[in-house]
Amino acid sequence: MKRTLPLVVVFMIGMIVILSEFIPHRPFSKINETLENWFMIISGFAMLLGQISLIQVNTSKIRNRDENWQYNLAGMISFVLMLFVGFMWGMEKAPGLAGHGESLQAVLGMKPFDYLFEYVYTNLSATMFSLLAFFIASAAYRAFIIRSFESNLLMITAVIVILGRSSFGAMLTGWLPESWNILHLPKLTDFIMEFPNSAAQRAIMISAALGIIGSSLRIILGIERSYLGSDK
Amino acid sequence: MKLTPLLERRIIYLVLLIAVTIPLLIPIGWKTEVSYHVRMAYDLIEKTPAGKAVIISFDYDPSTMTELHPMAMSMIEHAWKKDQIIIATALWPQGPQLADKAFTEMLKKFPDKKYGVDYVNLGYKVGGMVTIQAMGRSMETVYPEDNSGTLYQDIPALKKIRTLKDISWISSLSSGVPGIKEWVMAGHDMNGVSVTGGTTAISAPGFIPYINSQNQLIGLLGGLKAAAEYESLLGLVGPASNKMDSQSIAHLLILVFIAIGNLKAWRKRKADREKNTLGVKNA
Amino acid sequence: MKQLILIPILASCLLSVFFAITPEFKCEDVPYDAGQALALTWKVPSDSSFVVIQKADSLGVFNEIHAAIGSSGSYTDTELSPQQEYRYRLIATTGSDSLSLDSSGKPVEQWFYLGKLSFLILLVIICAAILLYINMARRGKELFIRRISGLDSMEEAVGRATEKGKPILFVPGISDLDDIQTIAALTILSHLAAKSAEYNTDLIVPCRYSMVLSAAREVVKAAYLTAGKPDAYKEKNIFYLTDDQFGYVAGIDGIMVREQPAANFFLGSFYAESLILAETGFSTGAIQTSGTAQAHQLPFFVVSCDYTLIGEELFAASAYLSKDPQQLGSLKGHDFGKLLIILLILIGIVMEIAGQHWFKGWFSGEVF
Amino acid sequence: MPEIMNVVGLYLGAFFTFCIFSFLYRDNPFYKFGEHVFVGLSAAYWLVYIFYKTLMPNLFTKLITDFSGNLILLIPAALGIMMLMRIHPKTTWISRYPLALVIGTSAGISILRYMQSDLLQQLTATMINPVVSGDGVTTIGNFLLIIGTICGIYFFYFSKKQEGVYAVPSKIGIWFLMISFGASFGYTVMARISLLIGRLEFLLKDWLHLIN
Repeated sequence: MKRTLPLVVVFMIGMIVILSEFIPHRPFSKINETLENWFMIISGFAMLLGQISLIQVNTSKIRNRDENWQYNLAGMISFVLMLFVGFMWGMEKAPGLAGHGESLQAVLGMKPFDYLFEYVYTNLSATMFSLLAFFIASAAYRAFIIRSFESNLLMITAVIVILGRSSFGAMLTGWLPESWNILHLPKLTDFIMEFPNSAAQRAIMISAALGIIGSSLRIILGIERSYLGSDK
Repeated sequence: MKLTPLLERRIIYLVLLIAVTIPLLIPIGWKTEVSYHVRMAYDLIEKTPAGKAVIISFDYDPSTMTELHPMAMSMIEHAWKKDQIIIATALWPQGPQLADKAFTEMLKKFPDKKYGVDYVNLGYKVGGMVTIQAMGRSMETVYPEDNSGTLYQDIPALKKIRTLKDISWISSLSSGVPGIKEWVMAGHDMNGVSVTGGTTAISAPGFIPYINSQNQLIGLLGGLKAAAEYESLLGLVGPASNKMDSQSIAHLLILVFIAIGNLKAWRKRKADREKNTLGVKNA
Repeated sequence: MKQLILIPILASCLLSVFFAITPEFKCEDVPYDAGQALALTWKVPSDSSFVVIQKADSLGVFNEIHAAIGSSGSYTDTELSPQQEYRYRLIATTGSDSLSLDSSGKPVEQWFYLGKLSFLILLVIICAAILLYINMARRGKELFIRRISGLDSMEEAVGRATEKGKPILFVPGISDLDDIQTIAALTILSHLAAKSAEYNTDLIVPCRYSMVLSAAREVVKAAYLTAGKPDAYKEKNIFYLTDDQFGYVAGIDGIMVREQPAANFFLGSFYAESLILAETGFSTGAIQTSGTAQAHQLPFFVVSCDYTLIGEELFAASAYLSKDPQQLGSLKGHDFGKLLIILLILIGIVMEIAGQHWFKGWFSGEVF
Repeated sequence: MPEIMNVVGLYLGAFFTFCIFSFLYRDNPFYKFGEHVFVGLSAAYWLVYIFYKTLMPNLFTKLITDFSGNLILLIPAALGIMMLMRIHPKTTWISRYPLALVIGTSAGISILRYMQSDLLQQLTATMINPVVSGDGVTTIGNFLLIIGTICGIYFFYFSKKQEGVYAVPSKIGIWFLMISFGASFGYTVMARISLLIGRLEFLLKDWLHLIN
């Protein structure tokens, strides 16, 4: 019972959402928008669950003096600090519990929350993202090896596109006569991107869409229900 | 000497880091082949007489600054060199700040340029195409005052500018909608002003059809590479050139890595084969 | 003399051209929609007319919304409120002449989007096929599904983790529960959890969103219960890290280098972080299985992981793993859909070559 | 004062940049520190952000300013609170209702969205007349596009063993997939390198003022 009723809810909601797509009349035309708004609110509340999990995991490590517990402590301090300044003085134009904190703003040049965001958070995030530059190089070194016909295709197109997108591509093939235009590396890159690449992307998109439609249908019909856990 | 995979990876990371850093510190000034579309844009600005008013529209936000900001700087430099009067507008809300930033940096090179005489920042206006159409009837009704609140009629640079038709060229630096397309349709098609522009490498192919016999769009700068080409036409090594040098070196380096990887794999295969044939003989 | 006769004829021709077209400005509701659009059409006498369309705002002041050149044209005003009266004015200027016409209309909400008929029919056919196959499977019909190589490795990966006494890491993507890829990943997680319960291997599941965390805990707990080892379930191994994309990745990277899992699973929706995860995982020497329907991230998984589930294989995985007839039936339904799409593409191409554009137009909702 | 704090901020930024970069060498105390600060800070950031940018405008402000006009918002608020019932094992079952609502909505919307944008739009985009007179290159490209799409879809056909004749289209499909993977990889290199350039620019320009 504890599982059947929620499954009925899933079915009803799913069907309403699908039907409302084809009915332009109110209230149906507004249903999807409303439900998406609700989703945001529910997940907003649910965020607390994650935070509780985070606090539990970290405090237990700190309490048990697990290996590396000092770092967990540093993490917890930054968590509490960010939360405190955020709710105390707000962010951007939104005031917090203690207003806008003008005196702090005079010192920092901005709200403390925004200060931490601007100088610590964005730098951490951008640096983590930029590790990709290194990883793309090491992945290319290791994986683009002549082996089978398929892996050769992968490697050759990658090399053509890498060349075609740099200054050298144009130089290398600049001497080709006009009639051989298509072999001009930048042109060839555009051709590959526009035709064979789009074809494969389309195939992936179409078949994945069928997979998604099927999975969604199974969920609505209650065939796929593992996310609800067991009855016991 | 045998390198462990871990050591190999570290070498790759280090070499890449050095290779990308050096051109930023010591500009190489690699000559890039200037593409036709960049030269078209350059010629448009080059051939406009001194004293004419032009518009640079800042239709982008900080997320695409790496690519578009160097273009803005080059175009300001070029127009100022030619003593043209720059009017900055923006169809994107964060555009005016970026315009200010670009002007402040360029003023270091051109200390005698004066606000209100040689350049003016009119700020952001919502509405895209409709706004541009309205500028075709009267600039002053759209922009009663500039970004800092000075009245239109009090700005000396705008004395002779009544409508968009008094502008010599428009350059839209755009990373999306509204942007180049709107300027082409309302600025060129309805008011007959020459329009050029710059965009990100990813969006560039979508605008190329406008470069046609009707001259809807006169040239186009697509991405960092085009920005570097423009700098080389101006005869300077600017931010885009340095970054493009880094880019090109990194691309080349990755190709070298691929080649070394293949060489290594080939030698290993050869060694394996020899071992195998040896094994057969012994048996 | 001849010329004298010609003059009146010519004049009458000109006049007829001029008067045959009475200026017209119509405002009509766009049919079969949510009542948010009005279609404006006009005809004016001269080809060189400059036409400006204005719309009255709440104070009755007319503002320009569209401009065009030519003797006729159309414009659709959208984002309107249903059942409300809107007034428009057309001003056409030809040389020094000008002409002004007014028109008004009310957008109406209908009960069916006719433009989505093709969408509905195709959806019904595909869903019906899936249901039909599920029904066939329930009645015990044998259904064949070919091997999916990425999945056969799962047992091997779990086995190796057990041998080494190291945990398994499962990353359910970086999307929330509103992405079906995440739910597909959780279904696979359920099978993996059953295996890890069987082999007594630890399973680590870091989550980016709280709701994914909740669902993942349910899934793993249920799997341990079914395997008869409820005590082996460790809730603290399924935890939340942060909602932040790169913060989440930084945390997972830390787990990979410190816990040294013997097998990594990256299944679900991934974006730019795919390569950061896969390369770090590779450097720790783990067996890696990945799967996503994000076409742009597949290359990075393909080059850095041992096995990759490409696109639809991710959704087929749960059916393949469970061998549940209902799931297999649904997979057959997808396959029917694929054949149908291939057929429609071929017919569409033939129709286009034959110049019959209505077929394509019907599917794109432009012709009905 | 703000100027000094600006400099302090830049030093903080540079320190954390190095913390993360140090991971490329190996896991080390600096990375561990950076990572934990990142996780803690960002978790709090998103909580505060969602509160001010989603919950306040979409729920609390509306309820406070016009309670009777927004009664319907009490439903998601109640569902949100039901979601929190997971905290206690005895009341966990209550949270299945909001979960069911969320998943039902996702499933319904996914069917529609993917049907529309990935299936129908890609389907009609492939219905083309491949022959473009006077443009051989585009014609060849169009043929490749059609063959690649069809063979690619067939690659995902699970109901048949891919042997003999049936293996041919799926083999061609794999070739297209491989070409596409190589192309996407190569195309991304530029964007990834520019991320690193952006970081180096921060270090060399904003922090050290070595370049201008």
